[in-house]
Amino acid sequence: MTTEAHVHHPNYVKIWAVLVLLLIVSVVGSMSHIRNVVLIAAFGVALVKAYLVAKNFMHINIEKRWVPYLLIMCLLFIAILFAGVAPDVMKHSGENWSKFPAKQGAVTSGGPATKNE
Amino acid sequence: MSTEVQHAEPGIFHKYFFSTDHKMIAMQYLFTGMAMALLGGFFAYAFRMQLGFPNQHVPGYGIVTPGKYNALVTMHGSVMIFWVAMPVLIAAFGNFLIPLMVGCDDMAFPRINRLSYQIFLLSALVLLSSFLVKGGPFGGAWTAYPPLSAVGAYNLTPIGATLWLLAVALEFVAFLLGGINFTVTTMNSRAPGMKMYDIPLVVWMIVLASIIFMCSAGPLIAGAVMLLFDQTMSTGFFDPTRGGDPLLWQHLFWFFGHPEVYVVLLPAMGIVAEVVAVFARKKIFGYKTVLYTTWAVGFLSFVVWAHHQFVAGIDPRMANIFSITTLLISVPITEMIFLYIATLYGGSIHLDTPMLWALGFIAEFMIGGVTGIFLGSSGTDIYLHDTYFVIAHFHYTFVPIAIIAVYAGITFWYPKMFGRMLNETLGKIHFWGTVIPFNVIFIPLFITGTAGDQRRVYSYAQFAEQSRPALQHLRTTSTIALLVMLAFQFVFLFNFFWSLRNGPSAGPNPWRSATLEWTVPSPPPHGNFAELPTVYRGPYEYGLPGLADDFLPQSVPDQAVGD
Amino acid sequence: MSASAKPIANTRSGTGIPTVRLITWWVIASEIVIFGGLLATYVMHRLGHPEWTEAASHTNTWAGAFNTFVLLTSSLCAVLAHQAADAHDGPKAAKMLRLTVLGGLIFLTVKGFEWTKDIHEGFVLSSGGFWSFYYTLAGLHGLHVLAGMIIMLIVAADAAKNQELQRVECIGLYWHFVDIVWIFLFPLLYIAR
Amino acid sequence: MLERYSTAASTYAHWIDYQFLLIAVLVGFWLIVAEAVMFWLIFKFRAKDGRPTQYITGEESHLKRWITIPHLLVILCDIVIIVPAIMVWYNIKQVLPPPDETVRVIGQQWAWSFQQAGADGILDTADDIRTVGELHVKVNTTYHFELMSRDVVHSFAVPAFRLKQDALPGRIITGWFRPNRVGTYDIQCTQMCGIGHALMAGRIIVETQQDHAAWLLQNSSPALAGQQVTPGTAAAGLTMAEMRP
Repeated sequence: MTTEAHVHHPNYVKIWAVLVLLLIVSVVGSMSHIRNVVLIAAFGVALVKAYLVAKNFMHINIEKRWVPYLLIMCLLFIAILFAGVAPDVMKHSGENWSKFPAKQGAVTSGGPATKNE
Repeated sequence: MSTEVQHAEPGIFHKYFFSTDHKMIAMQYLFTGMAMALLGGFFAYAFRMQLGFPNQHVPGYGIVTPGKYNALVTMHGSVMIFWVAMPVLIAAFGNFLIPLMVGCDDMAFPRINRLSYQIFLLSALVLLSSFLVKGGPFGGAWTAYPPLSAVGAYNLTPIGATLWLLAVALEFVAFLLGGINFTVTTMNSRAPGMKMYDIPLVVWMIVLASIIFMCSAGPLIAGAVMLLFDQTMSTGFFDPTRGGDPLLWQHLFWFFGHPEVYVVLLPAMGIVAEVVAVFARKKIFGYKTVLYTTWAVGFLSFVVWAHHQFVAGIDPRMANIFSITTLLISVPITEMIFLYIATLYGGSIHLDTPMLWALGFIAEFMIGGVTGIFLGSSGTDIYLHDTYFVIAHFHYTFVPIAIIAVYAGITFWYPKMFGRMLNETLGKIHFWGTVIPFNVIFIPLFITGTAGDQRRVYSYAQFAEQSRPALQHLRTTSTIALLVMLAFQFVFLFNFFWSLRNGPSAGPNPWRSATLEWTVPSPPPHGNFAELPTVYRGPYEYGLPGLADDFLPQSVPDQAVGD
Repeated sequence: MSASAKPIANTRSGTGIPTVRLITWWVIASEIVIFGGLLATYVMHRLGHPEWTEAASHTNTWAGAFNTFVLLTSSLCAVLAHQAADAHDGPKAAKMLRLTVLGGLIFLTVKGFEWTKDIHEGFVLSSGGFWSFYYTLAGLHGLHVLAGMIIMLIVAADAAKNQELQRVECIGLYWHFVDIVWIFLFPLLYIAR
Repeated sequence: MLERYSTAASTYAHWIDYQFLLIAVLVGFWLIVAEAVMFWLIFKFRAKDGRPTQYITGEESHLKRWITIPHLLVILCDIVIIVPAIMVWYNIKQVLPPPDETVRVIGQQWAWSFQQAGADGILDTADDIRTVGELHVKVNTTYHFELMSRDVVHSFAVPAFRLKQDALPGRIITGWFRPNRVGTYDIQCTQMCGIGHALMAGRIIVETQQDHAAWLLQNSSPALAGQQVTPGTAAAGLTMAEMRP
């Protein structure tokens, strides 16, 4: 009864093999201590893996259009949350405020606390 | 258990306690909500008495000590929002109306629906149990800012705080389950022929409210877990000395807390739309525009949260952004209200009780809306933040939402729910007896707020400027008005229960309304529709020219109309 | 929910998506914001506290990598179960689902050993920001794995009798989502240093 | 408008008061108009026998403009409100005028304590004056305050100054005020801070230059002038750690 887009199943084992390969890449990459390599190996690969799983295992590519949009909207809200919260929680000082004891130095009598722009 | 989903009448116990019938679950939510409302009203009575007549023995409660006062205001806020507004507006009306209005026999997942109520009931019991534990219920305000809420040594109610948190978390789970069910039912289970723009506004708005809740509650659920660990496992998520940050909770809370305002507002708006259309005998002015504004409000409600935190220590540069978004959200809301008013134009308005309530909602909510501008614009919020101006402002929104609109809904659908009419005279007495005192309660509080009365303070004795007699008179006035308002609620309760037996029988469609729920007998039988309807047109076809009757039900085929 | 006695509401499909799959998508959406909220807070703390890197270096990358492998494999089983269900081969679907559950079991066992080791080394929930997030994130994820396993066993029991085969796909969707969450937890908790 | 209810004793009090007045006038006007139109419609179109309902979808442009035009005007008013609102905010919370004096304000359950420079005019020296619940300031002097909390979230509010700022544990938040009227004014805590929240009152005493000088002399000992001591902020940090159960 559904719009059975599921008539064709790709070769899942092949996709699985690719995923495992990517996993190895990320682990090996993390061995190197060059920061950027580690980050790409870690998160770039994670994104690719997530994409592969979503596309091939969850068939999100042949699902109704609005479904991926819904999921992306949820991620967007999280991004908004991050953007709104990070300036306070992530930073240790901002306009006319600073955290201590993390930044004891910022406590000088007189004058606004150090700005970090 | 599965037997009652088949349309056979189940046994009494199953019928009233373990039913999966959406109408019964709606009733369970409605009566639980009403019971909690009485409780919340009693709390308000107790602490308003303390403010109106300081340090005197409150009849039926006793002396209100500082600790008790904090617990009372905290519980009043939590109960009224989480255990009254949401269960009644979303769960009760949603459960009762959605299957009937979209023309199917039940919710898509009746057992998930039942589970949702059972979890909700549990959450209510957990909250109430906090009154029995050592130290008493939580007293750290419904916003529960850490470290106060996180450290027992600070709030002196370690057990109460944890129970409060658990109760809120459970309540969220209940409404996630319920909301997902509403959404799925409306998306998938509509009657054949009911297109997107044939769905009644109240259904639209309850579903959108559920979706907003779903998207905003997540981070706070995560936050609740963190706070729970801070309370019980001595972690430091919100403890600055261990790398945490108290502001984090405030952000997570208000990222949910502000959309929450619209979660309860939208169903109220929907109810009012239905009532206004029926009693003005008018099509809603610009149905689609109302819908678009609703979507706009829904989205914008996610980008305004920090206007609750202007002076809470957030980076002042952020305040500007949130101040602008806050005034942005006033744009679609204004449009929506204007459209509702415009709906009256060219109608023939019957001022029955439901219509009085609906019009009362619009009139009062506008006051709540405009006073929000004072608080949304960062400059003035510096002074007004956490004063009684805020209290008056959001009561001018929440009372219209959770009291006035709910009464509009109950008086409007009572015949459908119970098959009998309410008493019109008592209804009108109750209306005026509620709305007039309501204004007398909160207009003085606007003034005390502008005079600098701060919130959540059991006595102003310590504050020379606040303990001026003039201000005390205002507080006393508002307390007395509250007593009057509470007294008139018993008129409603009497009317409600008396009419259950003695009201005149209603018949299927007493208000001559066009939506689907009025095509079935009142109260609707198990399974709702004898044969499931097909929909041919939008929900608000009133006053069509060249017809014998002045309304055209959604399920009447065009050839039967003969055009 | 057992196979018997569904309301008509449950059998309709206004969106063209069967009701069970529709609700699965909504559940996943609401889960995204829960995990997303927690992850977002973790990430901003991690960026704000470079000193946490030291704590993070105590986590065992190999255990994490092995668990990732296990989950990926179990996801494969889940999707093969879906394939079998589409071919109306209930017993095979049930077998695949039970293999998936086995994967989940291995995952949790490994976690168990990991955590016992951490705790023996004195790293508990309250020993610092990183560890609080480490246990909270992995714990929440673990709970989802557990829930998925239980539901999956119920679905498998039905599927073995060729009943409710459409649910096989849905529990699979959920499982893949949990897998994806772990795909991000692995680098966040184990690799990033 | 606000002066009628609460005295204005700082330089920026009247900025906020003007902003309040502006908003009050604009939204007041729209509120009255909207309510009037609504009640007029209710009266004009009350049910009458023999008068049929008009069938209006709301798509008709000649009717729709009665919504659109006022709505655009409302948006205009929004802009008229938001611009000065942000300016007021910017001048009070974002840019701080150079200080003449600096005081340290520390909130704790349930009292405000203050630390200000002694005769030597330097903070964190042995002759600092520490007071509890009472802050003495000079009139027409720009003060910076460094706000912090020892335990939970408090909020340092002086209605007469139109000053409000939450005090968070683990944060130092700097702000400013410039009293311009001699007198004694309330200090409130406007953030729920536990059982003693209502008792967390204080007073700001705005004195003339001479009075303040006299007060300064009798409260700080010149002998100790200039000797560095650990900053009061460290104390705040410490107590927080200690007070955890």
